[in-house]
Amino acid sequence: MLFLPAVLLLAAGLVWAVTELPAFGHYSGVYGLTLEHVALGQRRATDIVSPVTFDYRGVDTLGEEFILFAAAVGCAILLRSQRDEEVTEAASERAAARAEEVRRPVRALAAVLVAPAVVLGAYIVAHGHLTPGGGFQGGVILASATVLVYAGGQAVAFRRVSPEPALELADGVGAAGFALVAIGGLMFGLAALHNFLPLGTQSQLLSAGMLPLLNLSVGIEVAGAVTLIISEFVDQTLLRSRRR
Amino acid sequence: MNLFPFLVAVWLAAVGLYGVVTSRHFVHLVISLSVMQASTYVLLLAVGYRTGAKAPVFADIPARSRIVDPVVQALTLTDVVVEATVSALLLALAVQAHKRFGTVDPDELGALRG
Amino acid sequence: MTLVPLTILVPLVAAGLLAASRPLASRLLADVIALGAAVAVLVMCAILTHRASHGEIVYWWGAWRPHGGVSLGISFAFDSLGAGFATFAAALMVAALVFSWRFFETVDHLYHTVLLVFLAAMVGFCLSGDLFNMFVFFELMGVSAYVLAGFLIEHRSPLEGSLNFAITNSAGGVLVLFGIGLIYGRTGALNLAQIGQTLGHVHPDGLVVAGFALVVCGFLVKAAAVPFHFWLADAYAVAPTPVCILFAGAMSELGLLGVARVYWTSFAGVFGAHEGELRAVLVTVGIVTALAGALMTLGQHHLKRMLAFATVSYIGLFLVGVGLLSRDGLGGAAAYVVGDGLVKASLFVCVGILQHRCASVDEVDLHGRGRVLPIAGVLFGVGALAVAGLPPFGPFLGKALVEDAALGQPGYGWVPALMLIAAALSGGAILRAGARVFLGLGPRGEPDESSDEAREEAEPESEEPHDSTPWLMWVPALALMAAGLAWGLIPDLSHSIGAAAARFVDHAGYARAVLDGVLTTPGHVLAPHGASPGSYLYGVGAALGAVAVAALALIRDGERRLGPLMALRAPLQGLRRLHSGHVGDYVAWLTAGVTVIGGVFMIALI
Amino acid sequence: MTALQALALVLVAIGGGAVVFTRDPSRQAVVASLFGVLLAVLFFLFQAPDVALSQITVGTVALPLMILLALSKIRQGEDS
Repeated sequence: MLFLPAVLLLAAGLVWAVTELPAFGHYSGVYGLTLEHVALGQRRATDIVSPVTFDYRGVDTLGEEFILFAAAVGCAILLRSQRDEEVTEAASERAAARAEEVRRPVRALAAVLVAPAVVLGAYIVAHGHLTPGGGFQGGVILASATVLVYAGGQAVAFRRVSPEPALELADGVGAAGFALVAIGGLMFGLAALHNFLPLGTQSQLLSAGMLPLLNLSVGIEVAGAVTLIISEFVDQTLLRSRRR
Repeated sequence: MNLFPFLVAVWLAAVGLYGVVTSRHFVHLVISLSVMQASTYVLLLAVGYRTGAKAPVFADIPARSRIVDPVVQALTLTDVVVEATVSALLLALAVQAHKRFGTVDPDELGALRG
Repeated sequence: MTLVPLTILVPLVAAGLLAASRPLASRLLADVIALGAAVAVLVMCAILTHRASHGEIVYWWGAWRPHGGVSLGISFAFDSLGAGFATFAAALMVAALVFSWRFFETVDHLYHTVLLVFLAAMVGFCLSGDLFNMFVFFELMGVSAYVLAGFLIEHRSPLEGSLNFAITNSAGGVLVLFGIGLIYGRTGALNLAQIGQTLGHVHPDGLVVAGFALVVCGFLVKAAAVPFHFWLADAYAVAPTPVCILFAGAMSELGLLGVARVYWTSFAGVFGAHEGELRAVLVTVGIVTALAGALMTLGQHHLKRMLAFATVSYIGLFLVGVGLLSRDGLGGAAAYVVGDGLVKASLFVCVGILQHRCASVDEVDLHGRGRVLPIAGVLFGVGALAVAGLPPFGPFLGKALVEDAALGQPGYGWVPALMLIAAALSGGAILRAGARVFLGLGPRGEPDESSDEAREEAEPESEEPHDSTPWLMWVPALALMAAGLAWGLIPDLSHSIGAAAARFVDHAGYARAVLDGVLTTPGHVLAPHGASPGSYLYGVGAALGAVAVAALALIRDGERRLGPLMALRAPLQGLRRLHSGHVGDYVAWLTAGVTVIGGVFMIALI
Repeated sequence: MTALQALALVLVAIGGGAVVFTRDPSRQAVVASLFGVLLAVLFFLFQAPDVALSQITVGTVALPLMILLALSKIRQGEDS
């Protein structure tokens, strides 16, 4: 009863505020307009969003990667199995039974899709500075490749292709990799996150300086983190509390 | 009509907030929160849009083309990640809540305060 | 200069490598790496704080200096206040890590990993000079804090506390981001100095006011000002005690730093003509927070929950200092945050030691059982009097400077009296708990009907009571208390903090330093030299008041166990009912708070 | 604003409401996934392919998957 008038008033205030924004389609902010003119020449990356994300505003992305990192570690902490739980044989059997339920064509389809998903993910990571997509999007697609194994009904096999220490390793090394590239600039006597690699030729796979390197470390981190999060959830479906 | 995208953003924020406050199921609450967060995507991208401008990718357009603001896109990318990670954490907590106490209703879980 | 980025990169790299270290899994390795990184951050921040006293250090990531007055990249701007706060956060982190060493018996490297990420987020938030980047570190701080709050997941309360914390603060994050979207739409800038310059000194309109109100309210959610404070007690009461040191000492206060930073760098120009109205709103919110928090402190028997509400109360007092929108108010708040934070951290450590020894944190349950820990008892008593404002210790100095600033502001002479009441109530509650636990004073048994709930919350973190307390747990307790007491005795501290605050509020100087790279040499600052004589009276008064409150609360008075404090009972019951533990209610209050504060801003500023 | 953009905005607005007012969580997961697709389409029309790609991978694949896994765990608990 308190809330409805409050949210209506809040919405009214926001509507008042947005009426004073520049009309839709008439963006004229100096930030974007300056970048429109200088970014391509300065970074030689054809996808302008990529240098903005990783270079001009690289610290944002550094923070973002560690948000994902902390969340993955957090899910591992919050969902870790407790003393009174274990993967019981019954649960494993149920998972196996479930695998039988998933029809053969579906399993075959999932298995067939794994390889293309890996290739697509790797492609998107590698072309982050050239075309839309990048380390993050590619990383999620790579993670979905391992998830396809689960979709094929192989919950137990899923655990086998994604062992927790390896995922933590990818998550940690990828995230630390981004920070280390940032430190790399300092090693060369430049500012942190300053580009220290040759810019190369525009539109080449190895161009735009350190952007491919940053995309790669983000790709590794995201693939590890997302798989870690999902595998923790999968684990939960296998766990049974001994108390029940 | 020039206001419409911004009004959609306000609507998403308000309706998401309504969902969060009235929710009786933690999973529902998390999804409502993600609707609330979606309002900021719409707001940011609408703010940076220029009529007739191209996407900020020079792979297939001439180097002197007018492009939409790349900054808001970078901000929205970060925002999407933030939303996904917070949702993952909240879902993990909801799973634990159900496992420990057999409830996903904020009312029942909150009942121990006085 | 290379030190600047390393303050956040070192803990982040250490965190990444720690997470990858499971094959080497060793508790010792994790403790050593985490402690090493935290000490490194502490040293670097201390060096930078010292250097910043000669003028802001502006650092552009990737060397993207502004291009014709347009900032392309992200700047970190070190002023002594921001850098000093980062140093303080790092110092608390070191203390928390030392305390964790023996406090937890079973904890793996992931705990240290999250702590390091949390440290980097706090430091980054202190230093960032970019509005969106502040939001990123705000969220990073949030995500790692949710995990830390829910760390003891096996128990019921951490789960609930962490959920309420995460949901409320995420809603706060959406507010901040919506505000950023509005401000970006108007100014086309994200750099704080550039936003300030673009907004200029024109008359504010609905968009500017709404954007400011949303960002401020979002930060106030983190700071836990009333009515955004509900999540705080739930989360702090359940977080592991070492983490509480960081939460209560630094995290909430960072929300206030965010408010001050955004106001002075971006909005001081455009709201310059309406400073009076803004001041009235912020000081009122601060006083209400201080009094509500103090009343709630009095009603708690769960020691950590009690200290959590005390934190809310002190946040209100800091907000009064920040909200005065003056150099002296801000400087006073800064001095207050550090002094109070150190003493409060020591109190949390004492509770942790009690918990380690007696496996309980409930005041009633522990009645007299604290006698085995006389040192903790002394610390607790001294700490309670110090946070109430007993001269000449650290918290007194800060509180006195805030009071002097309020008295110097025409029309705010009533503020110190209310601050005295708030400090006496919360200090008295802590003193009462100390007397009951360590001296066995007061009635044994149930002081009021709420204790069942308190007991239910008081689930042990380390299940077994221990026979002795490792010396490694005493070190942070004693060191933090000594530092907190000595903070008020540092010669001419008030003057150097005043000078730092003068630079912080120098709107134009900040913009020149960031956008043009021109450092204005600080002129002679007429900052206060120590607390005024009158404030000693207030300090002694508050300490005596605390003793009186504690004594009254302990007197058994027939059926009316709260004794003469019965008068407070009705408002207390009403307040307690509002703290329902239901997250939907919390978010509803948040909505109402934003609407009211935003609405008042709209009416007052346009 | 083009007609397509207007249409996408209307659909997103309706979709957001539908997500919130679908009270049954497993049906809501499906609706939320559709809402994610609508948002991605809107982002394409706002000339933001990078964001659209992110939104597709996160909003329509990763997040709904997590929701379904969480729900299946919760339902499993309710069965026994």
